[in-house]
Amino acid sequence: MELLLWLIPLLPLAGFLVLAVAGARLPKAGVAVVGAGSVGLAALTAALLAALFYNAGSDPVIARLGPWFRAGDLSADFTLYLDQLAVIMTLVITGVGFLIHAFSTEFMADEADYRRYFAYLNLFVAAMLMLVLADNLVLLFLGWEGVGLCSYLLIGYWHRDPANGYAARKAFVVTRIGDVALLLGLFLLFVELGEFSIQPLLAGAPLYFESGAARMELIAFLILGGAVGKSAQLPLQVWLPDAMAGPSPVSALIHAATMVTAGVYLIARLHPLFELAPVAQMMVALVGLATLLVAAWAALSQRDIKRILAYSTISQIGYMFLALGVGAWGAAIFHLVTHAFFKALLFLGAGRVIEHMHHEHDIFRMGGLRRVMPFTFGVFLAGAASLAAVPWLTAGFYSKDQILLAAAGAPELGTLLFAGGVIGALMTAFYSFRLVFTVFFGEPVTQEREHAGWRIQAPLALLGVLSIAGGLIPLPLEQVFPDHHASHALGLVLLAAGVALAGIALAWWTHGRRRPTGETANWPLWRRGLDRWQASGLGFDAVYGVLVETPFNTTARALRGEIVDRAVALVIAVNQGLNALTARLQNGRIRHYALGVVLGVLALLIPVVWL
Amino acid sequence: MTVVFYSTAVIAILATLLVVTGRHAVHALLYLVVSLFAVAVLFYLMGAPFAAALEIIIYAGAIMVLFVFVIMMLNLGRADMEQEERWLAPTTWLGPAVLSAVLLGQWLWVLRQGGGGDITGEIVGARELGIALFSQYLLAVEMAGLLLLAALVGAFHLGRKRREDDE
Amino acid sequence: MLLKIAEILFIFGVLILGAAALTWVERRLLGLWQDRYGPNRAGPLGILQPVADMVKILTKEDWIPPFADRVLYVIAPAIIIIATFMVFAVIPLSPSLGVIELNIGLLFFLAMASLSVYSVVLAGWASNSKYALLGGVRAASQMISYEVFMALSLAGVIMMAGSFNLRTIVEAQQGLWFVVPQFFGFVAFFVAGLAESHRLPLDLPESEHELTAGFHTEYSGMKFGMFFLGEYVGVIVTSAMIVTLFMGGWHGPWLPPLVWFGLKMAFFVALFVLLRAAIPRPRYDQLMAFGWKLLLPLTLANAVITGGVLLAGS
Amino acid sequence: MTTIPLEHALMLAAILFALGVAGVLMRRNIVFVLMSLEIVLNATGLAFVAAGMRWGEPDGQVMFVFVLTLAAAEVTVALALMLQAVKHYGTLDLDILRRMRN
Repeated sequence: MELLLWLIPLLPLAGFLVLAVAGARLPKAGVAVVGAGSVGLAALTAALLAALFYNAGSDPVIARLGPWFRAGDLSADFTLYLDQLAVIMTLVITGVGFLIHAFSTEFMADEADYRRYFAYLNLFVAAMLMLVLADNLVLLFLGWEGVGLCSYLLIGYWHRDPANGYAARKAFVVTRIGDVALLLGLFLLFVELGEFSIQPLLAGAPLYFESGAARMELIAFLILGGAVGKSAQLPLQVWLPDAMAGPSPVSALIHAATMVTAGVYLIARLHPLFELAPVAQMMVALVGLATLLVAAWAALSQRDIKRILAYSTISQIGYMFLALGVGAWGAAIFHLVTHAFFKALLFLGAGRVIEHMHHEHDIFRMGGLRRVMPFTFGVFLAGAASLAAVPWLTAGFYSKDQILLAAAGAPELGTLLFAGGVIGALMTAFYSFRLVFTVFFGEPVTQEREHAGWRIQAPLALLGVLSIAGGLIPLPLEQVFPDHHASHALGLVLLAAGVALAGIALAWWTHGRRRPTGETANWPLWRRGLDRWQASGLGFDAVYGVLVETPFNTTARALRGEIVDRAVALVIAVNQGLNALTARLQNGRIRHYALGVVLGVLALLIPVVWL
Repeated sequence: MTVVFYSTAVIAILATLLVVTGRHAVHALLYLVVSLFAVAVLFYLMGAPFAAALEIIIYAGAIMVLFVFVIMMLNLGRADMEQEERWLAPTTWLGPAVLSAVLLGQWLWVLRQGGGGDITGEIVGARELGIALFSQYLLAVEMAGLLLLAALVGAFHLGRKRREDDE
Repeated sequence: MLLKIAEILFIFGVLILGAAALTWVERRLLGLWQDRYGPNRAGPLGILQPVADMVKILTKEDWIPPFADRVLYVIAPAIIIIATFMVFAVIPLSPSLGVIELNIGLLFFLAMASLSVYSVVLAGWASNSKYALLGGVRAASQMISYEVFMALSLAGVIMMAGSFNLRTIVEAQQGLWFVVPQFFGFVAFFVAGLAESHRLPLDLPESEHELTAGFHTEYSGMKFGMFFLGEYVGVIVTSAMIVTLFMGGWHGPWLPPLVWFGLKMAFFVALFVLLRAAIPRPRYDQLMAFGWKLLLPLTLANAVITGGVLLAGS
Repeated sequence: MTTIPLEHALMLAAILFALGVAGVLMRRNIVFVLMSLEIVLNATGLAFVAAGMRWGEPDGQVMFVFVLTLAAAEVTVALALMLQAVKHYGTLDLDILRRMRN
């Protein structure tokens, strides 16, 4: 089992290496086989391993490969750790990852830089697996930064357009802010507990810290900072909408299914620490609540199909944070899994739509695609229904329901959290079906029929099935998380169900029944302002521009001109003067140089001789 | 041992002197080889047989042969010897000779006091040398390897360029 | 002391006589393999041929070309004689017989081998003639190159015996001759030995077809005789070294050690002669390419693998 | 077995070194300058070995090995350069090679 465990991250890594080293000599088919095959094999291995794991009574598996580095007390090994949580994450990453890879082999077939795409994607999968399987925080951080790097590389995949490069940089810099916080948190943790291995650390923390100790709170806050950056939560959510510059399968894999949920995983993995820090845990819930509301609100008036989904992703991760904050760890992971299914599906579907519309992103220029793209419509509808949490039918309903019930049962602020979650659910249902109605209903704007090969259809169909039925998959997590007693009031369930249906109905009323053109020119001023405020993601970018960028640029500009340069110029002038002086010695007569050396030795020896 | 040591030392000094003042390149080289030989004998006497062997195999056997090889290719003739004669006028060599003499004087002055102890001639062989090289001096060995590689590449480059010029 | 001197004189005498006899043996063997007579006039079976040759060489005019560099011209043949004879000083002929036991015996052999280059190079240069100079240049690069492989091919033997001392090396072969575990080292050493003593087929420095006689074109009389003698002593020395390093030295059943040593050595001497009769001479660039592209990797790999195996076993 | 004072070995090294330095300074012919450099290096090696043997430690010989390496590398490049110089300028005069400066 240890060997199998190591095989899982090493297979995609090997794929990356093969593609990076020998990919240029492979034909496109070969690249596809290596790229998708390596992840496929990893998925098979993961499935086999999961079967063995559950068979063996779900006991954690530890696989040690060798030491990484040791310095004093600090030691980090290449060790993987597999428990119930890691199994689920591994299955999701390799499974969804493989489906997206398979989809990409056909979807990206016209790309010139096919090989680079798959190489990065494979590297990403390897890093993500390293993240979730890491036994110690240093290895986890390696994966954490690895996925960040791949995210950067893939957002900027079409690097000829400077805007994409800008988006990639933005994602990198913003998540880096969170990473610094995380790193500080890890350092602090090490200083306090002298340990990087996760399991001993989690076991030792309750003995070392009292609940609510200030240092513990600080650590939890710093870790939260890292999670917030990676998972695009308030206030670091600004990078994710821009990250849509990458190819759609990348958005599906990295910015929906896996990487952005790494923050959720991190907090779930370190949940004993948060249980020791009630303030920080409450903060998690509040961050989640604020994010889910803000992002849903912003999603309401987006026009770009992928940006809608991006804000939706931020919002859904907000739900997961909400669940984490109220201690419903299992519910958070459950929602993570279902979200991975339906959001990956939606992004892939969106990619299909965009491609079909010849790279048109504006939903108001689409319409009636139901007729020309029946297959895509079908699976997209399944995904959107799951996102909107259509009651009892979809996976999203079950997971979101768990979160809402857990929020309602929270000891503090339960009502507020539940109410916020329900309002968010309403908005979610509304914007997801606003998208569906706008894009797929109404008069067709094109008569071109869709054509899709099995490599596109099969993954989409599979994801569609999972989006609907995924809620029925049992996720045993009882060995990792403590039991959580959520409220099971039927009234609350019905309320949540009703809200989802109401949101869909509302969407039908505003966007299905009649078709808004998306034209805002004749709107009243307040509405236009509101719309623009919403569309800009509630103006976070502008605020950061004023608060951070402008002062930074001003300072930089102030320093660029004079003060420092003068000092530097002085150094240059002095050196030039000295150089002019010494250059005369450089006369090209080697024997003179030798003479200089000998004279120098003589001079040096004089004190020795006379003392 | 003492007698051999001092007589060999004298041979080394004389041979070296002939190298420095020689007019004929190949003869000077052979004197240099003699000098190296003498030093090798000294090494052996001092109890460093491996160093002695290296001195002959590598210094005399390889490096100096390389010199001979190049001089053969240069094909120096009688004209070159006459040129050397002119270049070695007393005005040229007097200054450096005095300078070196001063340098030597300083050293001898320092060494004159003695008290440095004796060389007993106990043998430190290849085994100890190898162990030292590959334990505490491992990094230096790697750097020496790098240096040789650089020299190899450099010499190859210089040699290659010459051939391109011919074409 | 007296015994030692007698021993030295014995070995020295055997060596000279052997080398002289070899001139006859080689020609007889070549005759045999090439289906002709060889020398058969002086004495029974021509056995007195070496004596006749010696008389001829010694009575020839000892002529130094006026354009040559006199000193070096005279020194050059002496170097090869000295260098090759010196090697024999460290070779243990039997458990009791051997001039000197040096703990760096193998290095001494390599040192002497590298010094014999000077003889060829200086002869070529001092003769001041085109053919001789070309022969000298060839000799210099050929021998420097093959010295590398020669030393490297011995690395395995040194590792296995754990010593440079030839007597220790021979004793280490009590059970198993090194030719078995060090087969590639043996092959490389054999070829390198061939090149170092510039025997056919690797006699490019003196190949008579292209360079008349290479570095000793201008030599005659006893000075030529010394080169000639030096070559045969070289053959004997190389054979003796092969026997010592790879073929178990004096080890062997029933017969006394010295006889075993002589028999083995005679076998390799005959092999050298057979090679001369059987194999054509390669081109010069082929010779160098063979060395650097085949022997060098081969010997390096041999050294690395031997070291690895020994480390794993220890 | 009599012994040799370390100073005498070092004095010998100093003498050889001084001779080498004198050679470097007064010769104009590159060949001789290079040979003098070899003398200098060899003298250094002698000093190292002598000092190492004084204490019965291999370190001196280790340094000698490195000196040897250095000499080999130096000679290779120097001789190649010399051949180039002769080809381009037709002389072995070190002072004329000043022209390389520009």
